[in-house]
Amino acid sequence: MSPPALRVRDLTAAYGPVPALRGITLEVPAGGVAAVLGGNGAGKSTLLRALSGVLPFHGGAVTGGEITAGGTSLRGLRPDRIVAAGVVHVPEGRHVFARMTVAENLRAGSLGARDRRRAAEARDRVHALFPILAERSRQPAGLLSGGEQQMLAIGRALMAGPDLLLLDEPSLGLAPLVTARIAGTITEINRYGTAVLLIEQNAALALRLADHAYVLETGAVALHGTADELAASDEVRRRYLGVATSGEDEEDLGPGPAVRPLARWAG
Amino acid sequence: MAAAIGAIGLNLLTGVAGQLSMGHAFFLAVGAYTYVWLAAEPERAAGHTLHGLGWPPPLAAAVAVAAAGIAGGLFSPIAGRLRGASLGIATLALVFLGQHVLFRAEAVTGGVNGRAVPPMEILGLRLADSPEPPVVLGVPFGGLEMLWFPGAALLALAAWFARGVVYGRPGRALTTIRDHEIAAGAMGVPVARYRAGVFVVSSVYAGLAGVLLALVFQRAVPEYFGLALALDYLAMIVIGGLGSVGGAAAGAVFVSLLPQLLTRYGDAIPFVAQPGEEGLSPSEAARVLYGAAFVAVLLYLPRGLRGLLPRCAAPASRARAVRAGDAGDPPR
Amino acid sequence: MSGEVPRLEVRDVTVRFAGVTALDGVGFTVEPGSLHAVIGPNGAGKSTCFNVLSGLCRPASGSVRLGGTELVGLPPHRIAALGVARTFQNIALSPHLTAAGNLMLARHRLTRAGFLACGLRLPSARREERRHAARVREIAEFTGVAAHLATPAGLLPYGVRKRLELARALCLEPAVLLLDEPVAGMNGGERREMARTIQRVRAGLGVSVLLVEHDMDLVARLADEVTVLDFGRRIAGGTPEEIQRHPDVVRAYLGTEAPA
Amino acid sequence: GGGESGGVKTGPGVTKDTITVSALTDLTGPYAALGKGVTQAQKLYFDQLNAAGGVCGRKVELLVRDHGYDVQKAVAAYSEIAPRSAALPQVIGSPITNALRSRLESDKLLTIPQAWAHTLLGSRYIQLTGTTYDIDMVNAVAFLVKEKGLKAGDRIGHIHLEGDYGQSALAGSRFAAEKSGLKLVEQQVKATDADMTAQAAAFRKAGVKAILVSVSPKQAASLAGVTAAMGLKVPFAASNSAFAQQLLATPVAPVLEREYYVMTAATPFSADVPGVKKLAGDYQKAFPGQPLDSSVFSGYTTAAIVGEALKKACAAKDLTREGIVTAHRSAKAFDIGLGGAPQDYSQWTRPASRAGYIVKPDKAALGGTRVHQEPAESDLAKSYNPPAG
Amino acid sequence: MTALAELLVNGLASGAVYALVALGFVIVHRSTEVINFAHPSLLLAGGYLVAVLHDDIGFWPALGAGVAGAAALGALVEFVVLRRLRSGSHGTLSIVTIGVDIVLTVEIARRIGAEVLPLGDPWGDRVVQVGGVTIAQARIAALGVAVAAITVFLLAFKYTSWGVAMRAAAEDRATAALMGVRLGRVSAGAWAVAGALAALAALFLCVFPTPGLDRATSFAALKALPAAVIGGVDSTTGALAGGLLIGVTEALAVGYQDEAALLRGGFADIAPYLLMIVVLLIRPTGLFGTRELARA
Ligand SMILES: Nc1ncnc2c1ncn2[C@@H]1O[C@H](COP(=O)(O)OP(=O)(O)OP(=O)(O)O)[C@@H](O)[C@H]1O
Ligand SMILES: Nc1ncnc2c1ncn2[C@@H]1O[C@H](COP(=O)(O)OP(=O)(O)OP(=O)(O)O)[C@@H](O)[C@H]1O
Ligand SMILES: [Mg+2]
Ligand SMILES: [Mg+2]
Repeated sequence: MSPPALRVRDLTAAYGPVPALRGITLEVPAGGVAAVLGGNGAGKSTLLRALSGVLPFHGGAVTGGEITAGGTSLRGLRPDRIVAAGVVHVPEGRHVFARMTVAENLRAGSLGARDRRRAAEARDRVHALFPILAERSRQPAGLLSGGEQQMLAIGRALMAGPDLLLLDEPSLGLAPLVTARIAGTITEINRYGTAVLLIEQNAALALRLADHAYVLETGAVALHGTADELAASDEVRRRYLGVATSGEDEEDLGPGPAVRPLARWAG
Repeated sequence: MAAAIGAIGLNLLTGVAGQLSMGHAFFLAVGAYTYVWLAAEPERAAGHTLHGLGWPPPLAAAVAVAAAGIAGGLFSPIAGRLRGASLGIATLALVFLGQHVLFRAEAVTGGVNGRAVPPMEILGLRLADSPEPPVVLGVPFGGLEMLWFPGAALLALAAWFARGVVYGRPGRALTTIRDHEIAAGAMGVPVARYRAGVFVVSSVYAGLAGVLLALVFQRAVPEYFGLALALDYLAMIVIGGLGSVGGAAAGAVFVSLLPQLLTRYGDAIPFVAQPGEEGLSPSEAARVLYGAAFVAVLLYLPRGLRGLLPRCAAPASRARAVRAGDAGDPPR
Repeated sequence: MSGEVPRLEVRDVTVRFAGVTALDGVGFTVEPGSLHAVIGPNGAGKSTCFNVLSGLCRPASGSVRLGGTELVGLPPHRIAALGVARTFQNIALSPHLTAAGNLMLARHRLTRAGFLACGLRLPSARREERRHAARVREIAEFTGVAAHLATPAGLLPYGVRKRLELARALCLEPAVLLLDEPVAGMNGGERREMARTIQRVRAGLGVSVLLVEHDMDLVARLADEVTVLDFGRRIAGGTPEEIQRHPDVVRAYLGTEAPA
Repeated sequence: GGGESGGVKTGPGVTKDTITVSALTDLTGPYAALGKGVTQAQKLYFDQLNAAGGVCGRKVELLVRDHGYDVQKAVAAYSEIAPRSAALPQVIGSPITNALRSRLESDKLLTIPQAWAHTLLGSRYIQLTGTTYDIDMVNAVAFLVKEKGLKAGDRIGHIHLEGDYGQSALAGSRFAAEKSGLKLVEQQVKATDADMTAQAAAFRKAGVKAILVSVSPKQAASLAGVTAAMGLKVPFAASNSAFAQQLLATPVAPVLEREYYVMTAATPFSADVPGVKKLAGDYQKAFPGQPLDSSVFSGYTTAAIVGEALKKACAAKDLTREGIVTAHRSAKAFDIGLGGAPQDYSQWTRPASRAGYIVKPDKAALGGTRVHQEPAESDLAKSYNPPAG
Repeated sequence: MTALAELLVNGLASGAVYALVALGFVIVHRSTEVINFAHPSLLLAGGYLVAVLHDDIGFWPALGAGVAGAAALGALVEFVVLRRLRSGSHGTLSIVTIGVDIVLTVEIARRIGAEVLPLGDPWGDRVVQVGGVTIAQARIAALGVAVAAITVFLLAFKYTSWGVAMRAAAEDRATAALMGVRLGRVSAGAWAVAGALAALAALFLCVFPTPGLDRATSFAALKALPAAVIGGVDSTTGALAGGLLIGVTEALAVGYQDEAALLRGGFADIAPYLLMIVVLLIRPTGLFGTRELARA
């Protein structure tokens, strides 16, 4: 059997003195899809930053543990070496190169590709996936709408032809139709052998796409199992799927935890 | 010290509001020369007549500071419109144009040679070198030394004022304009007005610094108020730490004192050739050390000298902006 | 107080950028105190519509009236002063200011202290600062960001920053609240939490809310009325139920996922 | 303070065994070349003086401070060294001298600036050596009229730097042009300008018959090169600061050797004057490989002026600052055997001399110039009185 | 009429040299968003190398060595200083270059000493006469080189991977790193190119009509700053346009200072800056600069 696409052991990381990851262990099987769920601030984005080596850009550092991808150790490598090893990360919040055109953004995506000859092919695939990017190819990326930028960010990552794709909230700000299309894309590239580590707030979607899932809480893995197991768990259903459990009224969302109501300001 | 005041003003503009100004030298000059012109008696020197109004020095100083503010105000149509680097470069033009005018306006500035600065007189006390200085504790206590006290008081006042601005309502507005102009507008901040406003405030600081500098140097020379000076001020705030009041003062001390110290003790730098020999002369060595110190400070203290002052660490002091914010650490 | 919230009327607004017509004769009305959702595919012009409302973008033609006041042509800060507050799709907080500082910024129009007053720390300025800090704290507690007040906004996780944006908009004491994808980047539980907060805002403050969101469940739960945009044009409008069944909307936006 | 030791009254800068004199020089700024030559020559002079027993049984020590041509730095350096100095045999830069003027006067320090703007005249404590720039230009116009056939009604160009140097030269050329009925075409340039094409084109357009040059050596070379290339063949008459030996290594050397005349009070090293020959030999021995140019001459003579003043003051048993100045001002026809016209130091509102050499660049000559005309005072210069500052 | 033509032509010719210098500023700014205050010292270094080598190895090899040497120096500065400043903001980096400039300038100026060093170029003081207008051959070469260099960079920035990587890194380092861009190499490359361009610019600054290289040559670099700005600091075409514009403005101001009283007294020196203010008022990002993109 081929080695897993990604194996993380006891990974710890911190922003300065503040720990952000406390001993994460997880695995993405070769050609598989794993999902990471977790609330705001759980450390999901930090995890991906640690994997792709950009944590130092955010003032953080990996402080312990091992990361191997397809047999090579990634820990301590520079981001460009990690990309060269076939691991590509789509950061949270788009980060398109606003002053470059859409076409140039895609081109930037293929800079780290190991096989540049296939760039044209990859571009055609991206254009087929998101026709708007072909239409707007000469427009500065910064002028695209939020969702269009998200499409560009994903398309840009696909240009590199990665072995392992790290996706941080790909559906952020995308219309339902497009979200569905992205789900399709993930399944498709997965079929051609690209493994995916998926962070997704749309837990229903994530659990549908993934084989395995991990739930992070304050920088540590709180739960893990197959996607189906987790989808069935009450805890996950309530907290991450947002499904109302018994006792809560579907219609008006119920009273929720006690919060002092806000009154108009008198001053 | 005078430099510190100027640096604080520039830091309000560049560090807090993100408006790069390379034209600070111009406003220093406006302050310095307005003071000289108002306070000096008319005289003849170096072949031409120098005008002067002979006002009492304190009044002249106050008006000079105001004049610098007005000059800043006149520039505000530009200051309000441009931002960041473009503004920096537009103000750069101000330096060159300003210098041109200074060189030409010989009747006021003394042209290339500059002109003497009338000493400050407060309550009959002359703050200038006199032939018979009173000696205190064995140190001749000239007027120049006495200038220290009002100077230090002004600096303290300027720093206190600046902190109030930075951590108060205008400071927040300026920071947001720097970080996200669009959001600032949408949150109700009149962006152009604030840009212009902070430009005026920083010009006032520069004007005050100009007056003090003139008093310290006892002579104002147009050549001095050039690009190098403007860059020095930028260096001060960057070395001190952008956006920090204390940092600006520290940076100012660093930038203005280091070359003097190095020149003075240049002979003591090891491995330096004596004049006439091949190799680095003391003054060259001093220059090199100065340049290297620049680089070294920024290499090892990425946040500037402010990084040395734990008390002023940015998040901590910023948090003080709102006392209500002492909710303790967020859960991580 | 809710009686004072004026009606917001958008009429025939057209916005063109080089080569793109982002809005094409769009019009709708937000009744006082109601929650009006704007939905549509990516690039349909929803955010552009918000930009027109908040004065960041000047339409080629059309009018926006808030009560008796025409908003088109006013600069953003004047519109904010009329009580129109917004959040941004791509978070637009000042990363170096603390969360508290970001919230205090939104009090700008409600406070007076200028350079002089703050520099000299006049008693009036300090009193004002204290009073408003208390209210900011109240709003922060209400929106669930109180724990983060002392942290520079740039260091907060995405979801918290989204909530901070909402809190900031509330700090403006708005009459009309424009929310651009407020629950993006939140998981199911957090979304419910956010939805609850929005409902409470309406109930407590009686403000009108204009909401852009791709989460149809949320829209269906919260909205009184929905306007659908596609390619800059208004293709449908009505109650959430009507919209979800509207064939054009299903085709252009919801896809097959929509309940049939 | 002051004191008395061994019957000699002393003042600041004079101790039992040393007399300190100071140089405010430019070793890192635009006039570094000048500063270096002057400073080394002064070192040479004082070393020789000390080797010969010093003054009043004391060694004379030269304290050097570099200001990089920055007035404010110079003022700071002055504040540091002034209390320790008995005289200033070197101050480079007329803006700097001007800036220090009132302090020099109140400190009563004998000062010899390495600048020759007439605006520096008029102070008992400041001694300009030789001719001033305006005198040079007056002599230059006289020379052009006499030898190069310029007539009333002709146009004559004057390219000058902004600042004291250029302004002073301009005062002379304006006076002389008016007296001679010439029409002056002025072009002002800035120290940082390097390419004189536009100025040359303007001169050609104006149809000038000769060009006066009061800019930096490099600018002068550019001008000479461009005018030659444009086919504008006219004589140049230059201020002493508008030529440097180093130019003879550049492609414009032939042009300079052909039609370039430099007005200077400094004796060229190729002149047949024994004192100068000895100085050349001594200097090359002390600083082998260093260029031998007018900065060396100027440095050495100015040091000598101070040296002589000290000796005289010693003889008068008064080494106070005032004593030194008085001693210096007693020289009516100063001449230490280094060529040139004798200098009158007894009055300070007029230049010490109105006669200067006219020299021509010459690659083969020691120091790069040879004498074209011995020092002579033109009639025009006699009738000229610089407005004292 | 010839007079005007001559002024224009000469203005364009000296503008070409400004353009070359400005291009150096622009390249570094475009690829790292740093205002490179060390450019003057790179310029001095490149010129110095050519000056000392041309006697021994001939002009063209010396020029090659000068360009290579200045490029290496640029890369070295990047490697030794700027790279260690990873976290630094663009502003900090710009200030650091001031320090670098001080150190380098002192050292090179010391080596140059009081000399005026000819560069031994093949053009000498030859001029071309076109219809009564005289132009130095060296200036024609400068114009050619400037246009060529600018075309090359324009194309390189737009169409090569290097250019794309450069711009990506300038805009967002972290994200560029995620694309596999080797940040160190990219910025070292930009500095090397800036160094090479500085050496070329030095060549044309020091050949006829100027007599040679001396320690003040670097001041001329300052004149190119308004050129870079007028054109737009991020535009290579702008550098050319700005340079030419400044050259012409200056030539006209000098040429007509006798006719118009306004132009007298060194007006030519500030004309570029006045022009710059006017341009900035009309177009805050310069003639060819990309407008600041902003959308909420
Ligand atoms: N640059 C930073 N410096 C310091 N602390 C940070 C930084 N970025 C994130 N953190 C902290 O690290 C913790 C984890 O943040 P992270 O962004 O990984 O969360 P997340 O799970 O991705 O949340 P979200 O779902 O909102 O995106 C948070 O407490 C956050 O405040
Ligand atoms: N400043 C601008 N210049 C040029 N085109 C723009 C500009 N702003 C928006 N556009 C274009 O207008 C269209 C509408 O953009 P808008 O941001 O309003 O979409 P949206 O409905 O908010 O989409 P999303 O759901 O993806 O956020 C998009 O195609 C976008 O590319
Ligand atoms: Mg995240
Ligand atoms: Mg949008």
